[in-house]
Amino acid sequence: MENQSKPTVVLGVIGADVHAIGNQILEHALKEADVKPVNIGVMSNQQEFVSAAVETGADAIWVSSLYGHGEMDCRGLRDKCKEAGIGDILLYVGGNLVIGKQSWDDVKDLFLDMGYDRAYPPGTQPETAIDHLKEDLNEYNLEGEINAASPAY
Amino acid sequence: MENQSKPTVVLGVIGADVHAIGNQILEHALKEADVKPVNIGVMSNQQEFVSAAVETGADAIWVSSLYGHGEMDCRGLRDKCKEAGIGDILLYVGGNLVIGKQSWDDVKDLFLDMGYDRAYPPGTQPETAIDHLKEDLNEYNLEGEINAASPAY
Amino acid sequence: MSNLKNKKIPEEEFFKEREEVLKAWPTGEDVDLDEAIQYQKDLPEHKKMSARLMQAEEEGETLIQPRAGVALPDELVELLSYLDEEGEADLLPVTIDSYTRQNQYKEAEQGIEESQEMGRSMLNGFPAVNHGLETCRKVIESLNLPVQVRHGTPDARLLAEITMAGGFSDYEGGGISYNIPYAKKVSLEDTIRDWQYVDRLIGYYQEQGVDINREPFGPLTGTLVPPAVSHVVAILEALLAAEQGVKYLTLGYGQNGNLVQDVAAIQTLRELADSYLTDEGYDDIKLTTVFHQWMGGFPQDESKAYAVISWGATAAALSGATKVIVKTPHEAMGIPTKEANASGLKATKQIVNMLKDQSLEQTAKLDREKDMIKKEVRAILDKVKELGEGDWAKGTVRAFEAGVIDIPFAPSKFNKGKILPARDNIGAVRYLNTGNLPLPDDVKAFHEERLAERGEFEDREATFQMVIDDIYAIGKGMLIGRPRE
Amino acid sequence: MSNLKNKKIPEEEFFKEREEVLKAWPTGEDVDLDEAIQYQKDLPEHKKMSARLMQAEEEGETLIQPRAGVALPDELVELLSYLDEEGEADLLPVTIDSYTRQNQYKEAEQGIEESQEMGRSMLNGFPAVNHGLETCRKVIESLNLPVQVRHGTPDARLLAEITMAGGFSDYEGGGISYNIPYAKKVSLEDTIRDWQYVDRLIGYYQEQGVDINREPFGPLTGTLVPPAVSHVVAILEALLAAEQGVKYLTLGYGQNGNLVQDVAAIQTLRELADSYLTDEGYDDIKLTTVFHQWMGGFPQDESKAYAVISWGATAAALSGATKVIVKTPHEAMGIPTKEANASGLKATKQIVNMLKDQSLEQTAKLDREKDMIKKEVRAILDKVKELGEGDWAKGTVRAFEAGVIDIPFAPSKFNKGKILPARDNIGAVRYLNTGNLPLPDDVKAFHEERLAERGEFEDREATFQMVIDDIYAIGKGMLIGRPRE
Repeated sequence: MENQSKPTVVLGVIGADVHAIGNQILEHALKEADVKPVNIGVMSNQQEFVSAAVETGADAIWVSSLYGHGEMDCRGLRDKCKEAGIGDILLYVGGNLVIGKQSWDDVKDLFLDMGYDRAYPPGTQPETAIDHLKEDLNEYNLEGEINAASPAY
Repeated sequence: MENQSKPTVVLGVIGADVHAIGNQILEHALKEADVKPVNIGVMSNQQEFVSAAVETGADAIWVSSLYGHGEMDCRGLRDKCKEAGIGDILLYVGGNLVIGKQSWDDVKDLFLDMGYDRAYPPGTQPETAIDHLKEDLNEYNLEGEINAASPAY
Repeated sequence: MSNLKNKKIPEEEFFKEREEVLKAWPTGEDVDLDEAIQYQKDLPEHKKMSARLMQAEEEGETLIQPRAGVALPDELVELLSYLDEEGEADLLPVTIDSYTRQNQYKEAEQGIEESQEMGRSMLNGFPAVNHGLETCRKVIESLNLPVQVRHGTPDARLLAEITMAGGFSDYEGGGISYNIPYAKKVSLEDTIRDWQYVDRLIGYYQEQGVDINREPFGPLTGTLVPPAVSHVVAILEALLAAEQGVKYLTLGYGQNGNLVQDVAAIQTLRELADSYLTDEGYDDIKLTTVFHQWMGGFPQDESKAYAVISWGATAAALSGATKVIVKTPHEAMGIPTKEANASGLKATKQIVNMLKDQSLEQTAKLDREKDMIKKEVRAILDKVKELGEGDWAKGTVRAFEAGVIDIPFAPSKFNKGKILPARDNIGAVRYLNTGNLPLPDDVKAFHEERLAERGEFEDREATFQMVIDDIYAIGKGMLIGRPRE
Repeated sequence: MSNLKNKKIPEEEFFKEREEVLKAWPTGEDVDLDEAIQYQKDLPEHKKMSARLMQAEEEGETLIQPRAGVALPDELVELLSYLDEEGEADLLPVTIDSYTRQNQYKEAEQGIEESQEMGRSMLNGFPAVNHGLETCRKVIESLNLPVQVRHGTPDARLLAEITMAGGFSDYEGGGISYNIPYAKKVSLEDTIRDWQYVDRLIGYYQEQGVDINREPFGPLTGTLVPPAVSHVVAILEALLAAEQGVKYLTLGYGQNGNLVQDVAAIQTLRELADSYLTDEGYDDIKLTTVFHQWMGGFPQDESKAYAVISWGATAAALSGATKVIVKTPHEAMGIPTKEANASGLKATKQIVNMLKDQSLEQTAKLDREKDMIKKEVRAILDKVKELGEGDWAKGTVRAFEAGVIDIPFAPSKFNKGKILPARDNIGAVRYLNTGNLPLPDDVKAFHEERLAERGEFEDREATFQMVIDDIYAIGKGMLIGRPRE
């Protein structure tokens, strides 16, 4: 079955955030890159991300946050994954993650410390994250595990 | 003779500087303020300022420099005034006095150290300098001399 | 369909509902309507939005207004005073945080606490409901300009009660414009009904002699929205508000980037709204317009962001909009510092001042653009009325169900999501897919021709990739998303 | 009147004069014309200004170019590379320092020394004559774009010899435009004659197959210059250059701020120049245009400066100019940092990109504006030819003597200085005093009416105070200098 071999990504916009356009483009870009998107859309809570990942046996969860509340909304997702038995799943996060102009290095560290594998600043092209996904999945397949906070870029 | 009582100001643009518009407006503003302008125009050298001041018995010399060479062009004018026997004359300078973005306080100190009584940043209204002139001349008349570097603003 | 209809809510029913509304959060109990009306009447003239807008309209000014809001009141006052004094803002906003917009007052409370602890705002706006009306009044009293509530709240009844009693003189939003782009699964019937309440409340203030301004949210999803689509929503919300007794209305439009289309949009918005309101018997409405600087993706580079801001200010001024909502050079980076916010305002002020006495001449191309917009709006609204059997509220719900109204890129499941916009060869927004919009054949043909022109120039078919290219284009320094080389 | 006439300098006479020119400063001796021609021929295509301009003209682009120059070559290369890479400049300048402009090579030498000692540029530009041609070539070879010499030199013969041999492919200036606004008491006969030499030199390169571009300096005194006044000078310098064999010409205009007038100015500049050149038998000239962003006083505030820059970029793009000369957000503070220079460029790039496919429609008001400019230019140039008894060079000198050509606010004593410009009620520049300009009565009446309209609106007479208010207006955030309140 051809579909079996495709990586699967659960994507959505977390919290009370309604930014819909980037989400739709990301879904399109994943399809184009032969990745299966499971799009849970805007205004999704952590439980919805985790449930969708469990149901679809996803390889990764991609969390978007565009409205500045990312710091509050994203905390604890890794723990929820562990509780659901998918503690090793790849977690990526991207967008306007915090309020005000902060150094991106600080913001990235903040999210890596929360247990995300990768964090992306605003303006990142979908292709960048897709490339990382394929890289990380290969690494995963080869090594059986992945260094969760490897700063690969 | 009514004109005798009017203060007289020699004004001009120093060096190889051809900025003519501010010079013309300054002349107009002086007239309006009942000050007699002796306008030696653009591209005037230090000797031309001093000679005009001696010839007209001027109370002040107003040097403009808009093109960035002010630092090189303005040095030594106080000495030239002393040599010509008008060492006490008021010397004001204003414009884009130096090249590049430097702190105005530094630039001001530089020109006060050169012996100018007052220095003005770009964008100063003619009225500001005219008010200072009247203030300085009163002080001069009352005290017989003036504190050359008094930072009155 | 429930018993939703476009009919003024009877006073008794309104007051009965009001009791429930005020119970939703403890601060609701502090609102005393009679006292609030007196408070509004006692506001000095220069803090009244309607008065300031009318004056601008008369003098042909384009006023400038930022977006801004933080979690705590002292910081809010500091921020807004700065935007007034340093930024030269003409009108002030208070942007409400996203938890309050979802009526998540507990999360908002947590955001307030964390903001206090962290010493910086952890919320993307001001949680006015949690703070309550006394704190709102302190804010209003500390400022010297009219202040508007800007948010994105599907059920904004309690927020309206508290902020109107708190001295705000303008309220943004509407049952369509604060639902479809701002919610995922809230029914349109519910939000239209809840916004009838908001309009009824403001209509009640109006009956007592308090001129509060209402502003439907013009830009909707903010990216490549065809003017007719947002005009339809603006006019419907104007009709719904007028029925509830609102008299002061500011209708909005979000910049698309082609100057002729943007000017045509503001002119037709005014002309069409005026015509529909008059035809429906609301003949004492004071209409003004608001132009939103480009709401889509911005360049990361601040200098380029200034250019996008300036181009927005230019289109606003040349269109003759009553006010312009201003972006900041930090737009691409998220919520701006106060300095960046003031910078956007100052650049905008310089442009609107320099262009105050200039306008775009009525030309054949401007006329054609206006003509298209008007035909589209009339075709859609005719169908809405037909679907509603004469009732605009019912018609709106049915029109969304049928895709007769359809907003591109909207998150709501009550939106059909079949239409797809793309730029033509001069950057005007056209329909790549008209979905179920009931557009006349000649209008459809016009849009097709415009897109064919671009396709030929670029030697490619118009596909979703073209739409994506257009969405990213301004952020990458272009207006039209030409194929990558 | 000397024996000045608009006639190609005979080759023998030119080479005789050349010997003298090269002796004016030791670096002149290094110039070998044949070797220089070969050097120019060997330049890669992407460093040739004429080729890049022709390409832009064909593709309807508006190219962007900064002003920039510092005393020392390494710093110059660093600065210009930065403006290329970070600022996204399409074309590069080397701005020459003011001592070199006055042929004060000793002072320039001192400036070089002081710059080396102080570790910062003490000169407002690059003293190319002192550095000599080898250093110029190193600069050109270190850069990746075509580079133009921009200066303000009444006698620019030696500078032209050195920089053309040094690999620059464009030379700004002219016998009128680099005298009247740039000198106090240099005779017009001398500068026209000296620039005939420059044009003859470039014409000589042209004869040998090297396409060097020439650009008369359009904005003149840069503040409130009526379009017809600068057009007359541009066209005369084009005619004088063409006679000496120049084939590539970029004619310029400095923004005044009213969009319709600015667009009319660029369009008429092209149309008129084309017509005069053809009529005089120069039918193989490649014409391009340059639009200068506002050259007058700028706001101190950087955000507002960005707005002025963006408005200039907008007018440049909508006018269809081939290139735009860019200001910086530090304009009011003097010579900018390289970062500020790049910022102005990036803002401009964003605007010209977003507006690339948009244009202003030909309207009645645009036509009227164009019609007035053409009538004025033709009336003045008719009189110039008459005064010169058919000779444009003689006519120019006599026209300045008679005030038939008259540039407002110019420092030269050879300029009459009788005309006075002021803005009308939409910000277009009109004549408050037409001095001795031989304008037709209907044109005069038009300008009078426009100013009367403003006077009535402001309830004051048009006086010099109005002119001063206009001069300061943009710096104070407005276009029109309305009476202070």
